[in-house]
Amino acid sequence: MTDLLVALLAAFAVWTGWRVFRVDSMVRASFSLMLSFVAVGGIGVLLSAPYIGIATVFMMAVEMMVMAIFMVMFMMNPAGLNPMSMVHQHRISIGAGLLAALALGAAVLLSPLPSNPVLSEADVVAELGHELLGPSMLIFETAGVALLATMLGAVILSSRQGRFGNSDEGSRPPGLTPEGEPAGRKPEGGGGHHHHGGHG
Amino acid sequence: MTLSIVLLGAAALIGIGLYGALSQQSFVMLMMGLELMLNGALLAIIGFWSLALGGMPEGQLLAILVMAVMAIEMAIGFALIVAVYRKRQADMTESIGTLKQ
Amino acid sequence: MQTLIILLGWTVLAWLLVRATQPPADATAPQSAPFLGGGTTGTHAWQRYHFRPYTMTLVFIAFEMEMMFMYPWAVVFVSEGIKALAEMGMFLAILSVGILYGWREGVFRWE
Amino acid sequence: MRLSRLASRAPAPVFGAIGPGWQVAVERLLARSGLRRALTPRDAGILLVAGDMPGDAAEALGRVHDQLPHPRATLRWTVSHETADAVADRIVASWRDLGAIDEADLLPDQPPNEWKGVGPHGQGGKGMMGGTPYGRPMAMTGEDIRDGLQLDRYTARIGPFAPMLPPGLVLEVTLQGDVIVAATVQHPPFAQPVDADAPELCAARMLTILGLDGPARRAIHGRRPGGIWVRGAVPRGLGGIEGAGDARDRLAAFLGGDRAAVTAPDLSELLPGLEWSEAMLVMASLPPSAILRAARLPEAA
Amino acid sequence: MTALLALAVLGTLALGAVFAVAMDGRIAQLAAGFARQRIETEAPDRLNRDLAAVWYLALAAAGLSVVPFAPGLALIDSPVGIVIWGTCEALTIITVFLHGWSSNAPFPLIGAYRYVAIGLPVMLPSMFVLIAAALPAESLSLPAIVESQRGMWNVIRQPLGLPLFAIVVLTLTLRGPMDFADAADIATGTSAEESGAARGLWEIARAAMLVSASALAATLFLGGPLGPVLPGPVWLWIKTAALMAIFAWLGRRVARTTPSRMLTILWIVLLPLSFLHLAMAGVFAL
Repeated sequence: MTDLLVALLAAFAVWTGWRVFRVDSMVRASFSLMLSFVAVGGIGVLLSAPYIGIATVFMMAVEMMVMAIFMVMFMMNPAGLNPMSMVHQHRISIGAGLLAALALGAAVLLSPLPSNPVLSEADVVAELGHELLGPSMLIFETAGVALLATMLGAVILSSRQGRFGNSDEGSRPPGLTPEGEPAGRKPEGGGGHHHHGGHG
Repeated sequence: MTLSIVLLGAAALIGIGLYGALSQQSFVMLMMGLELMLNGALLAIIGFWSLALGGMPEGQLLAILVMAVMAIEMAIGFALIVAVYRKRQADMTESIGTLKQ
Repeated sequence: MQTLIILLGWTVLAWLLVRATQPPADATAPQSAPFLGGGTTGTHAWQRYHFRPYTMTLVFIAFEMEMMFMYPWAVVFVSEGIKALAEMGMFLAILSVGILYGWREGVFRWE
Repeated sequence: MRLSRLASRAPAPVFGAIGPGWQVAVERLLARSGLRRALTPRDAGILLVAGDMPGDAAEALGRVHDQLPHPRATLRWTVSHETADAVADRIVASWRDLGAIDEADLLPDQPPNEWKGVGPHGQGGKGMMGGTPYGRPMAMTGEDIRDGLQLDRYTARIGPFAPMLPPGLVLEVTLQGDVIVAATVQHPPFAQPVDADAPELCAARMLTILGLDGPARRAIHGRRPGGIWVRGAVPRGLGGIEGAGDARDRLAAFLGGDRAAVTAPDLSELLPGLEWSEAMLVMASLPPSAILRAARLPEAA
Repeated sequence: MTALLALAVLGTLALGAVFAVAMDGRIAQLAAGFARQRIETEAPDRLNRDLAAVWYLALAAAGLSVVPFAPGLALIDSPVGIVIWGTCEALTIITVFLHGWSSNAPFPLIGAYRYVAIGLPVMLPSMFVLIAAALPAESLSLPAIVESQRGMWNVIRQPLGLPLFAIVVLTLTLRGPMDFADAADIATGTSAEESGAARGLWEIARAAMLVSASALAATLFLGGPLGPVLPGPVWLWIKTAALMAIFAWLGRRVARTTPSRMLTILWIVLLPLSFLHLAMAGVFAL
């Protein structure tokens, strides 16, 4: 029974993962990826990792929401009103993906897998807590520093005001073809920059 | 048996993720591929932890760290996309090549 | 297993309810036009939507990772005692620096 | 059967299309119990057309009419000696047997643009941005006035019957996200009688934007509106106008029963740079007469 | 037993939703809506337009499933109950976003994005409140949190918790000062293009979510099913109904500020407050 459910969820995860690259709408793509994570979280719950499983869904729901925002913000044709295809080196990629999947799959099937299942009565959340505060304390605090660095980096990279003025000074969009017309933009002459400054 | 199913699923996810990361022209879609690969890794970790390692707590910590890596990858990745878009008004990998002009 | 089946059950039940109560949607062309108080628009509303607090969302997903550590921490908090308080205090203090920096850079408003 | 009996007791949802000189009458009418002011025609069953509509508003009126779901009915309120009581009764009566009335569309059933799907699934225009998929082109990128990310600009003409704008006003706004980057007045608001500037009505308009429907109703009835954190919710310094303070000051004046004398600047200078929510708050904080004068400015000049 | 609990969840949700709609005086209005046409917009995302209400209802039911109806008796008796609830919160944001996105119309779109901007940071106080409630219980399971309140309710030893959680509840149920998705200045935002039965169903889902969130608040802060004389479920219903009334009253009375200002308030005022709340709860628990 558990095997069947795990297999179904794994198949769902793979199918939704595949849909990510097949749908036209960016919103659907991000939430398709989220469904893939939800299925993985479900497998976690089945395999007596309730905390990791549910927390995966929680974290990924939030992250995919942000993903959807950025997808819609920066992708041409975000809602998939026209057919969507922005791929390069397509054949090589399919080959590489297939090769990786097959090689890993073969390794799984051919190698003897150890069997040492987690005890069903173990309080895995408390174990994780003790691990965090005890032996892995340094990892935990290092993660804090890494996240701080991420926050600082994200703010510095994405905000406009730099030390040397606005970072978008004199920028021009590239064309879809080299030296082509700017993509996704009405052809217009010049168009000076307006700087009304910040707000608030 | 269960572990094999889980690991096969993980292998398929990593394969699809690799395809996406290599084939997509757009940064954002490329990141979807990376996330999918990490998803496969996460699935494998959960499987190993639960069925092969007897539930050692480090396994759970590793899963959390994978998620932290995803969060960091996303935050920095998107910040980079914003920065690149400001410069080039495009989010395609090709546009990075011409950034030096 | 039970958890998953219950959650799936609710979803199916909700779907059935929606199927049962919702007549098929239809509209003529003037009826389906987006409501603009009688006004018109040339383009689709779906667009590269300029979500203003985008930097906030990046700070948010980094900061939110702390939740992953805090739930297990909460379970062992009483048994680990003051050490737990100190370690989490340090962790949150580190992350708060990022928030303060973000505040100073003005990421918590519409850009 | 029982469901329909229950349904007929619901307050009649009315979308008001307000003509020249009828703003006060309609605002007071829709604050009555038994009637409910719908903020979108999708939520309404009755379209109330108050006053003589100028010819150039006919098409917009048709558009709003067609956006009501079936069954629907239009009521006209043009005779000024017909009392509000009589009109309210007429509305409730129509709402009761709406099923028997239902009206057909006024505008022809034509898509905004000729479009035939191309591509293997019939879903697309040309290329990724081209053509008019599903009858409309896609928005294109342009300059931004705040953070310099050149994302899509969405241009729409809003009005003359937008519930958050004064009746008659047609604004062509260009939005990036929800920030207004450009605004031009296409049609000034309809002239309204002096009592449209009455402080309780002005206060009610602001309270509605602040999400306080109950207090807004009480304000129209001339009672103390109540509500928590009302003034504090209006950001300080928003919509500041020389001699008339900011939006928060004006709300305080309305709530205190003072008529604010405001000389509003040109709307196409006032609105750009504001977020949509801020802009609507500022608009609600201006008495209708001030907006009318401001909207006429560019023509006078 | 499981079937009985499932019925209890369903019944609570249904009756509570009726109560919530009645408090707003909207029962007749809701009934009227179901008889009317459901309008399709131009080229909508049909799948998500239909599914948004499904998710919303399912999330309300899932959230209520982790709430214990009697001491030690919850439909989903998971060791990580509050994490499941937190996940429901996160998915609610996506649901409301999809509701606004799927219409392909400007006002719903603005409402959807506004809601995301507010909904995401609201998760932070929410998580701190949930974690603080777990501290004295030494467990993430809600039955254990109820047990830990036998001596003293959390509303007393964690006084900041309920006010902070009220903000979360108002956000999740699109009410009052946190109702950024359906505001009047965008002609009821994400619902602006919804008519007839679709509009009514969304209203019902909002009401169901209010039941679910209030029941959780009652469990976290008012001891859930604990109480003298009366049986556990009755106590839970009384407390839930009382909290629903309070939340609905707040939603009608408190003014809504602009979204950008609310965003700043959430990060600059409410986040430090929830830090303080957690620290106080931690010191108290030791």
